[in-house]
Amino acid sequence: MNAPTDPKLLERSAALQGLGDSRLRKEDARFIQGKGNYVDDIKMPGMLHMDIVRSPLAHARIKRIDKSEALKIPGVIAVLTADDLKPLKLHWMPTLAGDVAAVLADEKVHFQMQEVAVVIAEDRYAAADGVEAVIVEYEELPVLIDPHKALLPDAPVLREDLAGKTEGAHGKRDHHNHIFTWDAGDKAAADAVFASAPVTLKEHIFYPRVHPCPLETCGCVASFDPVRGELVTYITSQAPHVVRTVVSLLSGLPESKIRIVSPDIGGGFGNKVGIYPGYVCAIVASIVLGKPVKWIEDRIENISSTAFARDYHMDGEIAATADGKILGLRVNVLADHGAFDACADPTKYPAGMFHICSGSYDIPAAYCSVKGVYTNKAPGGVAYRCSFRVTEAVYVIERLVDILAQKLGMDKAEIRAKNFIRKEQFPYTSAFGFEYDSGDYQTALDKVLHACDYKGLRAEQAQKRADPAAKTLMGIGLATFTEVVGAGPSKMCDILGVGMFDSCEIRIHPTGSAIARMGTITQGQGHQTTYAQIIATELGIPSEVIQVEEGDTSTAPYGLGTYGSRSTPVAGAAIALAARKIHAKARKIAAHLLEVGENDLDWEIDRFKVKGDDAKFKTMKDISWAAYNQPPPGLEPGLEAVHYYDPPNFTFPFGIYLCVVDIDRGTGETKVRRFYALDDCGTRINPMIIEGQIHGGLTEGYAVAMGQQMPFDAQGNLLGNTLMDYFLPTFVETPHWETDHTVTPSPHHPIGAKGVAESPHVGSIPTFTSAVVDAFAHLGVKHMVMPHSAYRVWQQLKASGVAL
Amino acid sequence: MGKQLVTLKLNGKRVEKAVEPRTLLVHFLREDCHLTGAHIGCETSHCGACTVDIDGESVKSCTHLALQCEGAEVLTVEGLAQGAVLHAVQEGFYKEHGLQCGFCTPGMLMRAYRFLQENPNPSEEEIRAGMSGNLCRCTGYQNIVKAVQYAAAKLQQTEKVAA
Amino acid sequence: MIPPGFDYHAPRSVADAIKLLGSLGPDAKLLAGGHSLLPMMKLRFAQPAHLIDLNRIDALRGIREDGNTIVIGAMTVERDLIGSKLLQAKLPLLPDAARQIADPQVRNRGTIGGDIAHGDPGNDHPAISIALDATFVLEGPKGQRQVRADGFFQGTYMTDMAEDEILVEIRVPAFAPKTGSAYEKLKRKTGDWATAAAAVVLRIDGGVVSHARIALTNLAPTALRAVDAEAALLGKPLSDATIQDAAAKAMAICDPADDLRGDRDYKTAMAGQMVQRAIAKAAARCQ
Amino acid sequence: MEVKLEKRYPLDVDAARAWLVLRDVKAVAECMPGAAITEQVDATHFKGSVKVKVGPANAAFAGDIEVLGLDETTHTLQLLGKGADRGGSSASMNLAATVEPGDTAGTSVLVGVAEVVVNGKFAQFGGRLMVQVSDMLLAQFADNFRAAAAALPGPQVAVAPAAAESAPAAAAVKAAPPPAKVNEINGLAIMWTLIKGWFAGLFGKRA
Repeated sequence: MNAPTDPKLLERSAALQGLGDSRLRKEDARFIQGKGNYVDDIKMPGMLHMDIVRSPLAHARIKRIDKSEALKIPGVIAVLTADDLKPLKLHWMPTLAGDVAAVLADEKVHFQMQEVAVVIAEDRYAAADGVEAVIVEYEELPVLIDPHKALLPDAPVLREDLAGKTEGAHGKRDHHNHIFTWDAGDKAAADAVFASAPVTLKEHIFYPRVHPCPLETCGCVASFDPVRGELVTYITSQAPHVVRTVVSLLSGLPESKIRIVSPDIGGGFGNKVGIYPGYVCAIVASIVLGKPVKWIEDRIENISSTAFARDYHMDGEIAATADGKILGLRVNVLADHGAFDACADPTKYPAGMFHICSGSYDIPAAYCSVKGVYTNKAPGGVAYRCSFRVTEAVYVIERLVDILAQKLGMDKAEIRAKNFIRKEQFPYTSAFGFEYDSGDYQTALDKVLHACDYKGLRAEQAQKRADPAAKTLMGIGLATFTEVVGAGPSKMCDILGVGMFDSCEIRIHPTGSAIARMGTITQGQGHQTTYAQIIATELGIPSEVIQVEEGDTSTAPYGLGTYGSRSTPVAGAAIALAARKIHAKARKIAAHLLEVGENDLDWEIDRFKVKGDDAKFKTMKDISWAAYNQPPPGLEPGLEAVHYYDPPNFTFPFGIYLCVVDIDRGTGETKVRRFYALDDCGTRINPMIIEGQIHGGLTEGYAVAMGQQMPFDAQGNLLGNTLMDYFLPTFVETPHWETDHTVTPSPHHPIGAKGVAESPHVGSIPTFTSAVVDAFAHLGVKHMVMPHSAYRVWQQLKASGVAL
Repeated sequence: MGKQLVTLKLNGKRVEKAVEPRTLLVHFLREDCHLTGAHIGCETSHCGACTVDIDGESVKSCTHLALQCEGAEVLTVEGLAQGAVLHAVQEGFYKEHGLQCGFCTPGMLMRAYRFLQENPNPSEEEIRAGMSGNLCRCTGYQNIVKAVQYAAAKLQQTEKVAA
Repeated sequence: MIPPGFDYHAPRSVADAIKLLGSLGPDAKLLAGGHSLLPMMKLRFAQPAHLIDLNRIDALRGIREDGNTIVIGAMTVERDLIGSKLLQAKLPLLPDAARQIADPQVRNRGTIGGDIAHGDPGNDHPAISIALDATFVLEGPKGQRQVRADGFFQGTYMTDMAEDEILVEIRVPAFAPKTGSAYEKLKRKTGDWATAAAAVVLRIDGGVVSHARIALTNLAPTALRAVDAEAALLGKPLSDATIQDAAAKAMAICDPADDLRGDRDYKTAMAGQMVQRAIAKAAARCQ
Repeated sequence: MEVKLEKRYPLDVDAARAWLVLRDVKAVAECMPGAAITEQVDATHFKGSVKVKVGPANAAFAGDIEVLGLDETTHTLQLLGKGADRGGSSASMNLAATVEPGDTAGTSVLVGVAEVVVNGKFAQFGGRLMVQVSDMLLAQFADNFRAAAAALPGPQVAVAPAAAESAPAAAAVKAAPPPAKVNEINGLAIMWTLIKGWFAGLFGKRA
């Protein structure tokens, strides 16, 4: 669409606040006045409260559960255990990854803080007292924490329920703690390259277990109406429609009798994709007791038991020519999935899109293999602010490229430029089979290097390195990453058999305002603002009068939800195409009203006008009224459309990030002096919101790279599950961010948009590591394990002999 | 451990309720007074989502007993706007895109409101230090800093006009 | 996270509080700022049957001068330490250090007395009090007694305060001229306890250190006074060598616990770093 | 969470008397602050409970004690104690305790090597304090142990009369009533000061 230049047209266009407008957010009015409606804000008459008895041990047999003391506490109504759920066959539930997970521990516990019993009481204080009064006796079992020991012949048997099962959801299981082995690429071709390449290197790259930790914890209010046989559940879910399907499958209630509502969500970041035992128990309790039941996790429960992310132990190998052209890539991953395989990936991809690990580079031969194992840790493995396992993939390739540059004595920008998929190669099919839609990496890299005076930085660094009295070490980090988002083409991607399309329904009201309903759900991304902008530009209706509704399965069309940066690539496309259906009908109506043929009309911002006669036109407002008042003969009245969009491909946003750090040689503290993030997400819908998303993603990336970890001791105790220890940076620690962009639209997306919110997280983490390691590069250090806390970095200072 | 009476002024109105002594202020506000603006994020006084104003001081209401508010004046985010007129901090958060999911926002607003009375003309560094008891997972803080700066400028202008 | 039930008492005077403490016995706990006790109760580590809230006792708040001594009420909050003109002029270490404790909201509630009496090795005021040569005034059923900060802290959560006593005042001699001070605290983030911290008070007369107090936070079961480190400075001009020597002597007495902040080696090394930095800063402030 | 502790507590009683206490599991348990044997199952198995109070925090464990070995020649007791609180948080201690003769007559040394494992919320939230608290518990244990040993009648035949005579009169033989046993580890500051005072002089740091 060409931008108009006529001031009058510009004015009309601006009034729409459509694509490209930094429109202020529609949702803010309620949030800034304390009128948000989060799950814990919901109250219902007669509502009861549920709290959960959890295992203090990581692996143990349950010898006895004594409810009697708890039931004596005033206000306690019921205590449920696995034995109570057994007759309903609800003590286990299916996971999204084809495994089963205990709803309440069935005879044994598999991880610390596993759900053992629930207490339902009249208020949350009594419920908490009840939890403390439930007596559980355990018999301790040997604990398996180190995934490297999971497949030893004498490793403890974790999943007794799987005894004798040699076939899992993703193929053969060859050990009692083995979940799956999955691979991609051409092993023979990669092996051949490695056998003959002039340069090869191998590095173990560990991506620690972290937690998405949204500020709002998980919870729900389940309300079953025994008279109508209807279940309404308000829930912290990034995918309410999927929840409805699962609840229907579990409970036997028809989907038509189930209404799942995701109200305002206080951040998700992948943590709110899964279906947790707490939800199931609250629903069961509501059905059993015939009253609404609320369950809200506390922070410790959130970090300890609901979905973690990462925990990938990666062995990466790269083969190259002596002058730095990459010839081949091999990655072997040991994936710690915890006690139940509850990863939220598309069904066919137990390691998600990890095979994007060839990155932004033209690599002729590549192979990766991922082995998932059980350990005595909480289940999860979600995409924490990234598409499925893309963060891990980007991390491994960016680290390997850095290490290769170092080995060859090349500059890390130079080696990247040398290996980029070139602009003219798009669409580009990678050795793993992904078809990259569009990109222009070199232009973006040049822009960043210039903006940051990369040469100057290198000169400054050389000077600092020459000064033995310098109190700090200076490091320069670089990452040039490509993401794969927008799952996905349903020929490849499904969740529980449901294709990963998304949907939109738009209704234009007679007076020209509109409502759009979506299968996604915002958790802070500002859908209510940005979706309207797409419609505004497509249909010439001001954003201000377009209402966007999401999250209520009774009103919204079926959608797979918001995660993996899929809202704009998938739902955003559904909106544009639904709008285009309306546009086509509007054209018919306009032609009828103006008494000309459809082909005699031109579309201009907000109206159809007769070609060559500016005075003869009908605005969308006129057309809307007419749609309900005098539709053309043979055309049904009304003006609305539904579109289910099944994308032909993923989208491939990319970015170039540069970071400068100064490391205190005394304490190991790392100060981020500069962070420059250039993102290319294709067409930009709302630059203000994009920038906000990037700030947030960078900050979460900073948290992961510099401090987040979930340390377990040998007994399986999770140490550090409060916000005292789990690193969420405050105003003071968070660096200042500089943002920039290029625009390379996706050729297959209706408006050319690619999705953005996760890029900064995915891209920044390897950038930080690159910068920290770079500070030590002149001392021969190739790689350092995250998180780069002061303590860890100090150990490196010490090992390298440069600690003060 | 029977209930005890607590009387306070909440957003300008007198409130009197009987509560269990252990009732935390944040639960009292949310459950007993139906003011759900203050949120519960960490429960260990680290995140600040529950911040309210008690007698002119910012307090984390998850680590404060309702009974400790006997005779106090408590202001929550619901009491920040004057009728339909938003307070400058509310306007600043809106104008500068200082929020995303909105969960931390009431606490941020209440802290910013008080902070700007403690320091009407703060530097960026002072804003970052003064707001450091509030966590946000979405924004990366940069726009919140701008929002506070916006509010500071606006408040100073209003003062000038008044003077 | 819900605390267990308890009865709540809000006495208006120290005498009433002591009476309550005596009559309710060991099942009663004193509530000051609450930012240590309430989380412990929410985790159900602590289950007192009674809470005696000291926040209503006006006599326990405030900062005043008594001759050459500064007297700080035990219930004075961190924020008031930071804002006190008197302290800024006479004991600048206190506002300087208080600014590094927790966060603004917590500093509005957290009290100097609570921080001292709790006996957590991670708390900051114990080391600060030691460096300031503070004296604590404890009041019990038998009246008041005064104890020096140095020696008051006896172990994790253990102090010289009896169960029937209340800490009512902290008395600190005002800095003599030419005294400088600093509190250097390494932490992972705002709101965290110190990985290591050092409080230093120095006086330099005629180019020579005439008074030195060095105390350490979170480097042993209690705050530590680094007597040998002080001795390493006394009577000498400050130089890189003497500072290093003092830091080494401070490190020698550290006995920190391993935790997520770091292991013994790191924390001990950081004690050295913090001592060096605090000495340098304090020296620069000796005027 | 696992902590290994190695402790040496000098005792101002002779090794024979100290061993009399150590070989009696019930007596040993009584020395543990807050601990009590509630039932003897058989010769080597007991049931017991421990209440620990550290500052404002409380914990109550109930569990089993098994005597793994009792070596009269080396004066070594080996036992395994395991307990859990109501919620199932658990603690166990594998202890080898030996009485060694002291440097001077009439004295001995109680040597303890223990592996302590704690699970559940105490490990999760109390981790940073665990060594310190264990140290405190064991120091109080040693003090109680010392008192219990001192309360036994003195040796009928002095092992080394000459040495005994040369020892300060009040050292070993004075059968003064033992100080009251500390039943719970708590903020009894004076007791702690005593322990800490002479303890600090003898040992610098934790083993």
